[in-house]
Amino acid sequence: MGITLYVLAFAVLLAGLYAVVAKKNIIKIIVGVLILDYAVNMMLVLVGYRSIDGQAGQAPILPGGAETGALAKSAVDPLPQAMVLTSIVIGLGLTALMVAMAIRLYEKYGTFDMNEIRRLRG
Amino acid sequence: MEPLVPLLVAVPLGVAFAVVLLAHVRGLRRLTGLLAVAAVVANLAISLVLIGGPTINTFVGGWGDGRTLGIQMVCDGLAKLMLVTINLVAAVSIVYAGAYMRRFTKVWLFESLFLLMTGAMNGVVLAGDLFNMFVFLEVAAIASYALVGFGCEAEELEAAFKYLILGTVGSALILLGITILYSLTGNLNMAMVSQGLAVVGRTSPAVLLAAAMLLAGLSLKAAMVPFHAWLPDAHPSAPAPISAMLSGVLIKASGVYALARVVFSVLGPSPQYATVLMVLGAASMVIGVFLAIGQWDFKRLLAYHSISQMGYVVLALGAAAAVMSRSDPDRTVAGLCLFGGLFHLFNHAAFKSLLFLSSGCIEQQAGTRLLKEMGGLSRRMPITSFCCRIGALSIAGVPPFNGFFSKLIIIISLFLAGYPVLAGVAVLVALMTLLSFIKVQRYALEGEPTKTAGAVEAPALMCIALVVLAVVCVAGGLAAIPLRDHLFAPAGDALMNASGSLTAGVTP
Amino acid sequence: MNDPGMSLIVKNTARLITGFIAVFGIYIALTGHISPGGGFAGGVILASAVVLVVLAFGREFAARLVTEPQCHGWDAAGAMGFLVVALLGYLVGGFFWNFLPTGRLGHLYSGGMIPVANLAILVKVGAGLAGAFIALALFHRTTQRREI
Amino acid sequence: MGMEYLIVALIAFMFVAALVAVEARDLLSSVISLGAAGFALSVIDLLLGAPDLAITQVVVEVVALVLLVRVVLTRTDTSVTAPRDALRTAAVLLAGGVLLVAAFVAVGGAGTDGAMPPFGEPRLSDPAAAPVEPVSAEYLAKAPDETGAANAVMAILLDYRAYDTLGEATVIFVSILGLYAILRRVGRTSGAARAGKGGTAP
Repeated sequence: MGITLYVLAFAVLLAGLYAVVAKKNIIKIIVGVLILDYAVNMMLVLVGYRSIDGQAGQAPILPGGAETGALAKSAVDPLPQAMVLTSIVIGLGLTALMVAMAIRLYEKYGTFDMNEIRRLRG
Repeated sequence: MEPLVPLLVAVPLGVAFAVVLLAHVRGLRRLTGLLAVAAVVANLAISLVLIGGPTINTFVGGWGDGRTLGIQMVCDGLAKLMLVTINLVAAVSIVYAGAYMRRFTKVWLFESLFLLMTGAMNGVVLAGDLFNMFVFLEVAAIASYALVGFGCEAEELEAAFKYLILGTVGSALILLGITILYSLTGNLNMAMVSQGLAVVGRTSPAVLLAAAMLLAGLSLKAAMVPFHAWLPDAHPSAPAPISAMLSGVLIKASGVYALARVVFSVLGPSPQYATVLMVLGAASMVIGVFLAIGQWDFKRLLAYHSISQMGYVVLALGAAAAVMSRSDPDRTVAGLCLFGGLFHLFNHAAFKSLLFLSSGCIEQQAGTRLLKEMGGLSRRMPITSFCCRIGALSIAGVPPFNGFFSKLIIIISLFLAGYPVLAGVAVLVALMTLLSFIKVQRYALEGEPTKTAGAVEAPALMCIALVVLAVVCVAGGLAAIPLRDHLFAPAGDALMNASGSLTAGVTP
Repeated sequence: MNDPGMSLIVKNTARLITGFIAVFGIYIALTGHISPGGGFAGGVILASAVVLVVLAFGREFAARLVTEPQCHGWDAAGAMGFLVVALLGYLVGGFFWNFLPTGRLGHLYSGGMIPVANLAILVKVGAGLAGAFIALALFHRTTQRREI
Repeated sequence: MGMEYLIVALIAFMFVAALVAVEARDLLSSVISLGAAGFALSVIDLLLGAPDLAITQVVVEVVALVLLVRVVLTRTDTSVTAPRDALRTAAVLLAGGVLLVAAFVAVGGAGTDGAMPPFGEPRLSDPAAAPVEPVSAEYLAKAPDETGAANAVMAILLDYRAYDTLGEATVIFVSILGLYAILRRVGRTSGAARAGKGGTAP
């Protein structure tokens, strides 16, 4: 079962990679980058998940009244979650920057199509 | 000296925030430039002071003492070398920008982004933690995406967008690699991950997958062939001081340095990774120079040479890794490979930023970037031409300039490491580089002035920046031995005894 | 260019809920250390309140509430605040030293510098994203020409 | 066990939504499918014990969608007409196949040495058997006492690894500053508007 999860996550990653490399439309490329981001974030969350004797792991937040060491026995791994939070923020920042560039490019060229936007030689 | 280390990151970041605040206060707006220069110069001073000191390991927030809960900052020999390189080029570029950037609007945005990029590169170099390194890689990369498009002309935006997309794919791959390594070892600290990998098996399938992701992602950042497509567009499109920063230090700090750290300190030098590095390096070296030779756009030509010269560095690092991964490693040869590679890395930072800055002078004063439209500049712009010539001689590997020595050492060490064919290729590439720069001399500096008859010498600030770098180029060649003893040998040792220098201060 | 915003229904709804959204964002940020959420999520929610105002009432109306330079200022101030928290720790013991008392677990006043840092991030992210959205909204094509 | 099937279904849904987003003929459907994938991800986060992420993912998703939809809606050229480059597609598919096989091998021998630990059993589950002591075990055990925060994720984010969060705050600052820089209507002052651009690539 675990294999299916990880491999599916890689498949999502590939869908994003495919869009970035093969698509010519700026919006599609941005969509591809975001899918890539989702896939990596999902991998991190999957890697951090923990089930305890078949029971689902709890969120790493200490419930009121519990003793302070209780999390160690029941909670999922908090470190990947902290990493994903950072990664989501990076993704949002990049989205804003990509959208700004897309608007500017559209203004300059009147199209989202990278085939027509080809001033520079590769 | 330990308290100085966090300042290398905190000062540029803090001043970058302050620049944005000051830019909105009437009357203080003029201070932003001075503040930016002060911050970078302070950084340069700190990194020079650190050279003399011991290796420093600190845990941010004090979460160290026997545990690795916090983020480790490592200031070992390699980090010190990179800090000096980064902050030297940054200081020169920001001074140069004081005159050059007058043509642009809202310069405070440039200053703030520049500081953030510099601070983030310092952060990358000081990181002893994989995820922390990734975060600072991202800060530096995003700042550079915006700076490439700073002119807001169509071509610049296009180059910036391409650069952004490829850079982001690289980052995603890097993060995925870090994810797999975390899953395998349950740690993010480089030293701890390395220890964990030793137990898991350094070449087990999952580690190989993670390594493939990391190497691909970091090669994208370092613009190694076949991942180089963005560089020849992005570097020439940026304003000249940024071109100098990108080619001079960014591809090194976030590409080559990170590659070296990951391969030597985290994954451990094994034959597979050494081969990958050597193939990438040799391919970049050869293909980069072939692509460069046909260029007539000065900045584009320089950008292709960056790929080629970085190829030398990565090839030397790969050879060192190969020697280290043998059953009975010859540490002298490995050390020589590392010395050659790191020396060339430093030299390339000096002469490539010098060349990019002088191309900016020419572009501004003569109004063209095409070599065929230049000509006779040595009479019109004597200082710029003189410095440009020193840079060209250095990159072409003419004695007694610094580029000659580092290339010579790389070639000798390749011979000693048992790769005579690669050494021969390196000699050929050096000759091609020389040819390519003879072309630059012939068309840009010599001959009769054509379209550039009205050109005059660049403003004083820009000339000062050029002269400083030219002095570094000459001094780098003349003082190779003392530099090796104080700068490069400790850096090479840091890579060879990677786990040693990273874990000092940690008792797991 | 005049931007009248959306219909009356949208405007009235927005008038009703914008305040709640903003307060919810601040709440999420302030209780980040004892429940899910945190400064970043709170900041994005706060910014989305501004987004709602811009979309519903048009950018001219929004410009009277908050301008782009103000956003720059608060953005930088928030980032600076976070760095100052780190540097205060630097003066006491080390970079990012958590120098405030940890307080009583599970109460609002706990976690030392964590709520303070959350607050700084709330300001930073809220103002930053709001400013970014306003800048994007104000950027409309004045010159549509094809240069090819 | 039931939850794992649910998560498989959700990731499969994400995959389909991603494919639709990539292949859709018009950009609005593409962006909306992307939104669907993002919301599926936040449900996955919630199921996997990450409510912090679920909240953040949802709010970020909303803002990102608003941005993208605005871009797509206010521009006239919203359909995709460019033909696909067959060679690149083939290369991506090939690389993708290799990657999937590699992923399968890397996680496939679950439980054996040198493979990723199986799903649901990170190194943290059995610190004694881990190659080196996993940091998270200590975070979970000590975070409430050492930092005073009941939420271990926030304790890591803003105390143990607050330096990362400085980087994170800087990322968002940088990208918004970059956005302002990109959106400047005039990049160069009028006198020097194209002074430096006399020679573009031939």
